[in-house]
Amino acid sequence: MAELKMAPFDAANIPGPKMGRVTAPVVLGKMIKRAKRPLLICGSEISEDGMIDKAIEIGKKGIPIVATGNAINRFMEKGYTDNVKYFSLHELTNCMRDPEWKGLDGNGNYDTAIYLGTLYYYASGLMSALKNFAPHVTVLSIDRYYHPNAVMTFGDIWRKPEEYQSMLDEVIAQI
Amino acid sequence: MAELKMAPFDAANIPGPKMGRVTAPVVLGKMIKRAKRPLLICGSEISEDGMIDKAIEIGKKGIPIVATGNAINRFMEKGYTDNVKYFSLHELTNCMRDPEWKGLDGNGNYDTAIYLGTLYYYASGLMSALKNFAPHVTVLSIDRYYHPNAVMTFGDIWRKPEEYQSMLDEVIAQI
Amino acid sequence: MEKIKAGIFDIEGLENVKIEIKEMMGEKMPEKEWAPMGPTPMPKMADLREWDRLLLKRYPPFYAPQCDVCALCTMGKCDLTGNKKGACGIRMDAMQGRIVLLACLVGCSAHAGHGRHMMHDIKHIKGDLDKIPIDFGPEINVEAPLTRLITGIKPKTVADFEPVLSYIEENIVQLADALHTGQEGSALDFESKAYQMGMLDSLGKEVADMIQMAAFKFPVGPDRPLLDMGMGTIDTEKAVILVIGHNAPPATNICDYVSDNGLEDEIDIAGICCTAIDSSRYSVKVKIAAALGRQLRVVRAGLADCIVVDEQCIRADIIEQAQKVGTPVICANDKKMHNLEIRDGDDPDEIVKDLVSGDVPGVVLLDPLNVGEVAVKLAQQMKPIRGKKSWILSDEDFKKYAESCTQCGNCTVACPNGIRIGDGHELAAEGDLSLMASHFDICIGCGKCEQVCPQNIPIVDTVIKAAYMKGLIQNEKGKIRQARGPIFDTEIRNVGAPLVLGTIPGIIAPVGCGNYPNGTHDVYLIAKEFAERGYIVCLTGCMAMDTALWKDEDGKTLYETHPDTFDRGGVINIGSCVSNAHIHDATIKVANIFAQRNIRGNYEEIADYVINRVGACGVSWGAMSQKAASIATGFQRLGVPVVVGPHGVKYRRAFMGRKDKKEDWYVYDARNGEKVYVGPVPEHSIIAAETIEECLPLMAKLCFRAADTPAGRSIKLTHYMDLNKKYLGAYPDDWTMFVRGETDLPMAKKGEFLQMLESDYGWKIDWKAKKILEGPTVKYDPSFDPTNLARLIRHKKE
Amino acid sequence: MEKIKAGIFDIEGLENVKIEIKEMMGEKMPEKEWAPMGPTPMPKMADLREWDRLLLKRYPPFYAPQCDVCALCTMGKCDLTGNKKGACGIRMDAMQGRIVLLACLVGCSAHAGHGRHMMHDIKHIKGDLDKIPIDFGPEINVEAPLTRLITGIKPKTVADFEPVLSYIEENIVQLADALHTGQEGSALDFESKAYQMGMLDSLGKEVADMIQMAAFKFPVGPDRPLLDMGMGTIDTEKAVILVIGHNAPPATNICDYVSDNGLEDEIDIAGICCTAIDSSRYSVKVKIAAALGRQLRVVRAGLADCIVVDEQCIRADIIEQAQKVGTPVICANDKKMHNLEIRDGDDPDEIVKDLVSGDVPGVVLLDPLNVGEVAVKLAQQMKPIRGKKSWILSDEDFKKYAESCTQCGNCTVACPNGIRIGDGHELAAEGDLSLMASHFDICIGCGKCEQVCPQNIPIVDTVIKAAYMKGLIQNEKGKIRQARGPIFDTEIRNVGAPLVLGTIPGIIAPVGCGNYPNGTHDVYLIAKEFAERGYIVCLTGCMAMDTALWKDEDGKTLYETHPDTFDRGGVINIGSCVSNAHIHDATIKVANIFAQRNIRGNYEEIADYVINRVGACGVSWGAMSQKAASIATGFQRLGVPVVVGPHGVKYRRAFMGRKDKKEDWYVYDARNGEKVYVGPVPEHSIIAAETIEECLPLMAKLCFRAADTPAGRSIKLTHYMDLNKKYLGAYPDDWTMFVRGETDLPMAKKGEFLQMLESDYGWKIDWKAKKILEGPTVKYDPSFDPTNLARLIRHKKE
Ligand code: SF4
Ligand code: SF4
Ligand code: SF4
Ligand code: SF4
Ligand code: SF4
Ligand code: SF4
Ligand code: SF4
Ligand code: SF4
Repeated sequence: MAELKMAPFDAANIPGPKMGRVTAPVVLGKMIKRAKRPLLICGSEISEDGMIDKAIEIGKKGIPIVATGNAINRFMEKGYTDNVKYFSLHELTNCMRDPEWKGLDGNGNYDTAIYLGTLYYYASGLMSALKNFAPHVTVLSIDRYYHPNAVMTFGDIWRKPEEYQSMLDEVIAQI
Repeated sequence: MAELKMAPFDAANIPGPKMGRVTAPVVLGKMIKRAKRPLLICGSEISEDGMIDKAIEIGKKGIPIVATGNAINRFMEKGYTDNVKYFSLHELTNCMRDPEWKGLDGNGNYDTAIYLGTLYYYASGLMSALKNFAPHVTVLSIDRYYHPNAVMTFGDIWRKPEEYQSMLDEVIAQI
Repeated sequence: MEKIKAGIFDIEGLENVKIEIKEMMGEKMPEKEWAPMGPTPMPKMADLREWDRLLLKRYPPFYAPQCDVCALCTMGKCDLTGNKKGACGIRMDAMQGRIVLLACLVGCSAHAGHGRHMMHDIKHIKGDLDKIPIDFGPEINVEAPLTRLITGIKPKTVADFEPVLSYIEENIVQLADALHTGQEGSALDFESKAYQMGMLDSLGKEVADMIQMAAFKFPVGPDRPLLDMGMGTIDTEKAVILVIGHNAPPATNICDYVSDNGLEDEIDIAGICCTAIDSSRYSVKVKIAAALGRQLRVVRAGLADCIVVDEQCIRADIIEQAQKVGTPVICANDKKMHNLEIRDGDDPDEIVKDLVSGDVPGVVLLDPLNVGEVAVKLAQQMKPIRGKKSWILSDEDFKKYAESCTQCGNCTVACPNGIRIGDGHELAAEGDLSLMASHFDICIGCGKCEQVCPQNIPIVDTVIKAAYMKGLIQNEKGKIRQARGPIFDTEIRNVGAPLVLGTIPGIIAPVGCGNYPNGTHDVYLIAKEFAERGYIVCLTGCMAMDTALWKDEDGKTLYETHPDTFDRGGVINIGSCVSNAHIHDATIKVANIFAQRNIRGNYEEIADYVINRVGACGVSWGAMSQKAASIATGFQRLGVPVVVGPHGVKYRRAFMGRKDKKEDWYVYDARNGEKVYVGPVPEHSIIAAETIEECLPLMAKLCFRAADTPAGRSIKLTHYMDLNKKYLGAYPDDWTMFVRGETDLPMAKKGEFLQMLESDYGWKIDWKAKKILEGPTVKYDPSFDPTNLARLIRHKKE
Repeated sequence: MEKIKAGIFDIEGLENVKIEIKEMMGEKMPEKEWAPMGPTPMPKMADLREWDRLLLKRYPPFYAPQCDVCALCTMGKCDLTGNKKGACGIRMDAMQGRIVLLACLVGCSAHAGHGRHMMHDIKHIKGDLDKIPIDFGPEINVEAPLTRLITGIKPKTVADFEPVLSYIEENIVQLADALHTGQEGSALDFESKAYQMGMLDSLGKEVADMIQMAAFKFPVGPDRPLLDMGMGTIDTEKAVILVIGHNAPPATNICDYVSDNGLEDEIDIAGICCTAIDSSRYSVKVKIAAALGRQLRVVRAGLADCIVVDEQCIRADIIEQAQKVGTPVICANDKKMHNLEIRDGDDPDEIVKDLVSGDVPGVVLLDPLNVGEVAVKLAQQMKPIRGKKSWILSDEDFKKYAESCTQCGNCTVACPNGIRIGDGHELAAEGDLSLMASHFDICIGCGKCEQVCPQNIPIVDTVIKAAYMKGLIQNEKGKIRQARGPIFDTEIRNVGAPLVLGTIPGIIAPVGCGNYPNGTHDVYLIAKEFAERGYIVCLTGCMAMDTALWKDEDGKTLYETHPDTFDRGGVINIGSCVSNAHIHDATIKVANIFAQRNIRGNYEEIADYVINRVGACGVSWGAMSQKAASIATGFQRLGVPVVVGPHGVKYRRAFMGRKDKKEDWYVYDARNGEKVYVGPVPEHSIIAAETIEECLPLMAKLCFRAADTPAGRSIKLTHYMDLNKKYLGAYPDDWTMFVRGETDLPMAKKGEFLQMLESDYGWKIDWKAKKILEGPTVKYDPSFDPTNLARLIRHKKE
């Protein structure tokens, strides 16, 4: 019945007039490619539905990764530690809202935050912080869920893991 | 940016997960035609954008009309009084939420409420009352505005009065 | 030994000690027995619940949710659409009751908090509170009806209100507790709690007004002088201090400083909202610049050289807005400090220097005694600096802005009233300012439009410019009565009979805020229409002020053409928002003085009296604030119906009766306990009207009461019929429900009405005797004694 | 003449009169000078603002809006997205502060309101409040640290807490006033007000617990007996009374009735939430059935023959849920009456009859003394009736439901934890109950899933069934210590030095609600991990209860393996939610007893002491309620950092520090006023952790303090490094920020760490002396005396 084009994963998570656009993987991939300072944020669900492998593929393309919650353990289990760092997502978001923040590498804040494998409600709240207070950061979600607080996001696809994985592949192909 | 298919006339009027479907005039017309006990609710903006004439056309097709606010004066000015009654919309909505209400004609409650020419925020609030507490009433809007609390509604068309009028004609053609 | 009563005392030989008799063990305070104590002194939230349930049965809550989800705890968000339950088990209906209680909490706390704050200020400024008598002259014996009614206390000095405030505070906190996740599950019990909060609100208002009246010696009673009102009355030749808010003490200090230093010719003090009204009770030199709806425009028109804000109903961005026109701000209240420095200890000249230099946009001064000097010196020094610039847009800038408008509509969808600013700009670009200027009064000056304009048009300024060009701002000058506060006991005695007989058809109370759907003219129309019909019109707050913005053909405002006596046709500026307690008080005094009911700790019986007998109806046409929610809810519990404007649906809850449900309209006859059908009177407890045409007849209808005499009913009916015809083009459908017999029919139209009863409604008429033989569903019996309270039945019929 | 002190007195010859010395003119109360009065007794909202601004500078508020619009007045709704302003001028950031203040208001009111309610109950049950001494035995001289600290009052009897409650209530109302539309415009000032509310909350909790401890003679101190805990301990052979909520008096009446009538063998009393904890302090016969997360499951498993609810954290649909399993409900508090009849005046047997017959689903009994008899008789009579039916789903029904599930996902998107119930049903339909049963602990029992299931599967029941089949419910039996309340002065004296020296690395306080992201095991893990490392673990509320649900290999809970002394490795059930005031108290007592600071009316100095010296860290892993918001905010103002679980972001505000901004981490050296960089200690004031692996090292980090001795720092660093390695696979990035010299390095790993410092961070090491030559940004000086307060500087350097 809803005239939302897409309902959020938490049914009640309707933040307001500005809600993320459901975006094709190719377009999201191009957005990431085009970003000057992208950051891939991998959360505590990263080991589900094959996301960790996709994250590593993205990392291998040179996009730095932040592993939040306990995700760093999953990367270490996979033996991938090249450009992955542990950081608390809450703290990271706090830093990102400051345009002057120096970034994890000291080279400045990020212009694009890409979310993958996060805890839904936790990530959604923190995306909201960026949406409302950090106009200098573009929030993209390639998670399994529709994220209304992202600017562009996948639709809800958590019930179709295979389809989701091929969407991620499409994203990666663009980077 | 919003992934709402349609933004409400009051930009901030995003009620929640259940929001009205933007519906083609033909479909709305058919819904009205199919209704067992329809009621056309004309509000205090009925004399704008030629709505009053369309309302009278609908009335002439046998759909009873309630004129709220000061709309009754507009009907009298037009000399149309056949099946139009004054009633307060607030009071009407209070009655309609009771399935046992006898209706304006004593023949029972209405199954379909159609809104036209209403004061936007006022009507929207009262549609919300029906949406949340009167499952026995289907709320349709053929007003100039997108009404998220209706089940089916026109999109926002207030800036294009001609287009809007021909949409109303399409509705009327179905009744 | 001497009888001890409650109060505060000194102890001999202990100079620095005061004692307060606080509590008597085992019995109620043996205060001099001015009246026997009623059943419910200082009621807690469950104590008046049976009364609430009677009301809620007749006027069950109607909810119009503004939002379908809840996010009040971390188990949410919860989708409650369709009356679903949240994770805590609460349903949508109870959630709406919870939000209503929350609004009432904030409103009630604003009044009580303001009262308490003033109590501290008064002690600081005036010294011992028990030395300040509560004595409003020989015409007022029942000095604090709500206090007597609710708490059982008869205050002698300001200090006696301390336990009243403590009672309010304790019970506000109890009710706030009930808002916690996992408490009340019933909408009806939430509403009973909201009623309690509304009642506490009314009491808090009474305390606040009584103590400021007593401490600052506000004049009381009718025949008050006429004062200047309107933006156009501000004298920009002088240095202008603009006071905004609700807490008068800092403003009184400004008045004192000006008069102590003989600066009347140099300084103009103008006020907005309740601080304006209350400080004009202190000094008639204070001009009432505007009510809420003009606030941003007064600021942005650049009229003030110094702004002093205290609390409530002030723009949250006041600093930013004042900065746009170079006006420094003094924040004189801890509730609103805007991250500015508290400068109470500092040298006034240093403070002024920092502000004049623009180093800081404002300061906080929490001691009201520090405000006068700083404000005056600041305004004096700012005037020459600010005066160099005109703050109204130049013709060129205005044209440039109007032309840059793309009619995108962003402003319109942001605007609470959906104003088509784009159309205004389009015409203005062609040189026609009339549409743009006409927006001036409809606009509530919220500023939402301009922040979403993609062309960065300062819309507030373009509207000001258009209005200015049409002379609307300069000519916004009217006369308002100085506020008079409480109604005299003698007045009550005089109107008691006419009110019951209907020669005065009712008390109309336009109160509250300026969020009108269609400008201030509606407000004027309400007051005018009812005053001319002989109702008593008692106004407070924004509606009292805005009524003075319109004039008749002779250029006179209603305050000039009508007396401010509490009598037929009176148009009374009762006072600020807290003063509307006096309207409650008037209805209570009718019961007390006219009908000789004991009011002490006797809330239920008096509310029962009011709802059955006192034809009063409130209207809050632009109800905006949480205070309006608590005020209205307080009226509801006392049995006074209220109409709100269409924005009022956003409060989410209404209490409407169902005239089609006969079973809802029975009351007891107190003589014998018989259940008697009285018809739907008053039909609603609170309802929103969509337009002024709907509002006026509705208000007349809501003045019907079960105990109306035929004379009274016939006059009320006359106005009801007449207002319907006048504003809605026809007699109402339901008028026969109010006809109990031919004597209820208006004399002048008896024939016409009898004819209608026969032909349209099938009643049987004896045309010779001009009597109704058959038809009415309501019976009238002259000695009928209506009550909703079983315990008031005198001789129970077997 | 005799010196008069504050308090309540009788007057000779006036038996029914009591007087209270309330106010002394011209000077502070000449109460027996137990300590000189500090600068801020009974602070109002502006009085501690400078302290707040210090905190807010280091830990500026971070906002994560849950909703981008506001609908708090009729000018709205307003779209605030992107930090836009509403019609009142408020920006999104200030609006978030406003919502935080609102949450704290509700939380604080719940505690203070509960305290006040109990005060009335205690007076009713026990008589004169001034006859009930505040005396917790010889080990406790500083009986009410928060009361002393905040109000300057040293309570002797329960009556002395009345002015404390009045102070709280007055100031809650002042703060509620500030929520009104058009007040505060600054997020920072809203947060300062929220701090004030949080401080009042801590005080209200202390009052509530002190008065119940005094009135009901709760035992105090360590070595408390072990009590039964868990759903499995309920003895359904007996008639079961389930008490839920926070207000113990009605439950104590049940205990009394049972013991007075020797019904211990017939009646089992089980409790949920704080009423459980508090009534088990009154009678060890009360079993603690569960914390919040199990509430709905205990009810729906049909374990209770009678449910008694009081206030807070109880399902709003308790009547409806209890009806499903035929359990009648007694509502024993006016905050939660569910539209039921108040039956206090009625014959208990009549009430029981009406309930047993099912004529009414429940009743209200507001007098706690009426509850015991009705509850017991009701349970006795209901048992045989209800006992005929099993309330757990039959195998067939369970199978039918599991098979009917279409895996549509509706339940999952409604579930706060996104639990894949569909997958559970799918497996269960195939006979594998393990997944379904595993949901039992993750699920918080909110019931949102089942109301959106298009197949109408009673999901709560299917989860219960699966858990039951796996024995999870029957075997949910553990041991919890009886709550011990306050910490002894002697204990403080003993741990003062070890806390500062670091042999006790910190105080860990798991407090609050059960909205865990991943079940109760996390909670157990926190307590276990820190207790085993020698931290003192003080638990309250749901976390205290849920910790007892898990056992070690020997089948022992942490309460069995650890002592409940306030000492290294202690695992202490402090008590219910109001009892967590004792955790504040412990930190204050460290300042007072160990460091000899005067605490009277001296909030700032003590908070400054705590934030610089007392290595305490709270954790509210399942923070759910508005009380958790106010509790945490109270800890914040006192300088105790808190970690919340991921749901905690829904509170919208966090206070995080920025370790990369060196300028934020300077404090004064009180000896000479020098500004000294101390590093980011404690780095955050409140922060949400995403997972338990993130939480544990973070908490260790938040125990660092500016005044750590090298011994203390090295031990704290050991745990920080070790927990990172253990839970996040590596040493943390930022550890060098906490190393001030080689003496800060853990002995055992000194070599390894020095090596890292050299190779990874480029520090210069003198390998012979094993000394750091160059590197640390923080200097350590053994006589360094850190403070944030300029006024505490003793000799200002020129
Ligand atoms: S208060 Fe109740 S409805 Fe609101 S978010 Fe919390 S659980 Fe959901
Ligand atoms: S938003 Fe600006 S450009 Fe658009 S219609 Fe309004 S005034 Fe014109
Ligand atoms: S300032 Fe006036 S025109 Fe602009 S949005 Fe507000 S009400 Fe509408
Ligand atoms: S009437 Fe309303 S808007 Fe006006 S001052 Fe009073 S509360 Fe504020
Ligand atoms: S309180 Fe302010 S932001 Fe909220 S609805 Fe009212 S005007 Fe808009
Ligand atoms: S909502 Fe019902 S049918 Fe759908 S997945 Fe959940 S349990 Fe199965
Ligand atoms: S009851 Fe359990 S499974 Fe169902 S929605 Fe709530 S938390 Fe999720
Ligand atoms: S810890 Fe939280 S959920 Fe548990 S009883 Fe206390 S406030 Fe309620």
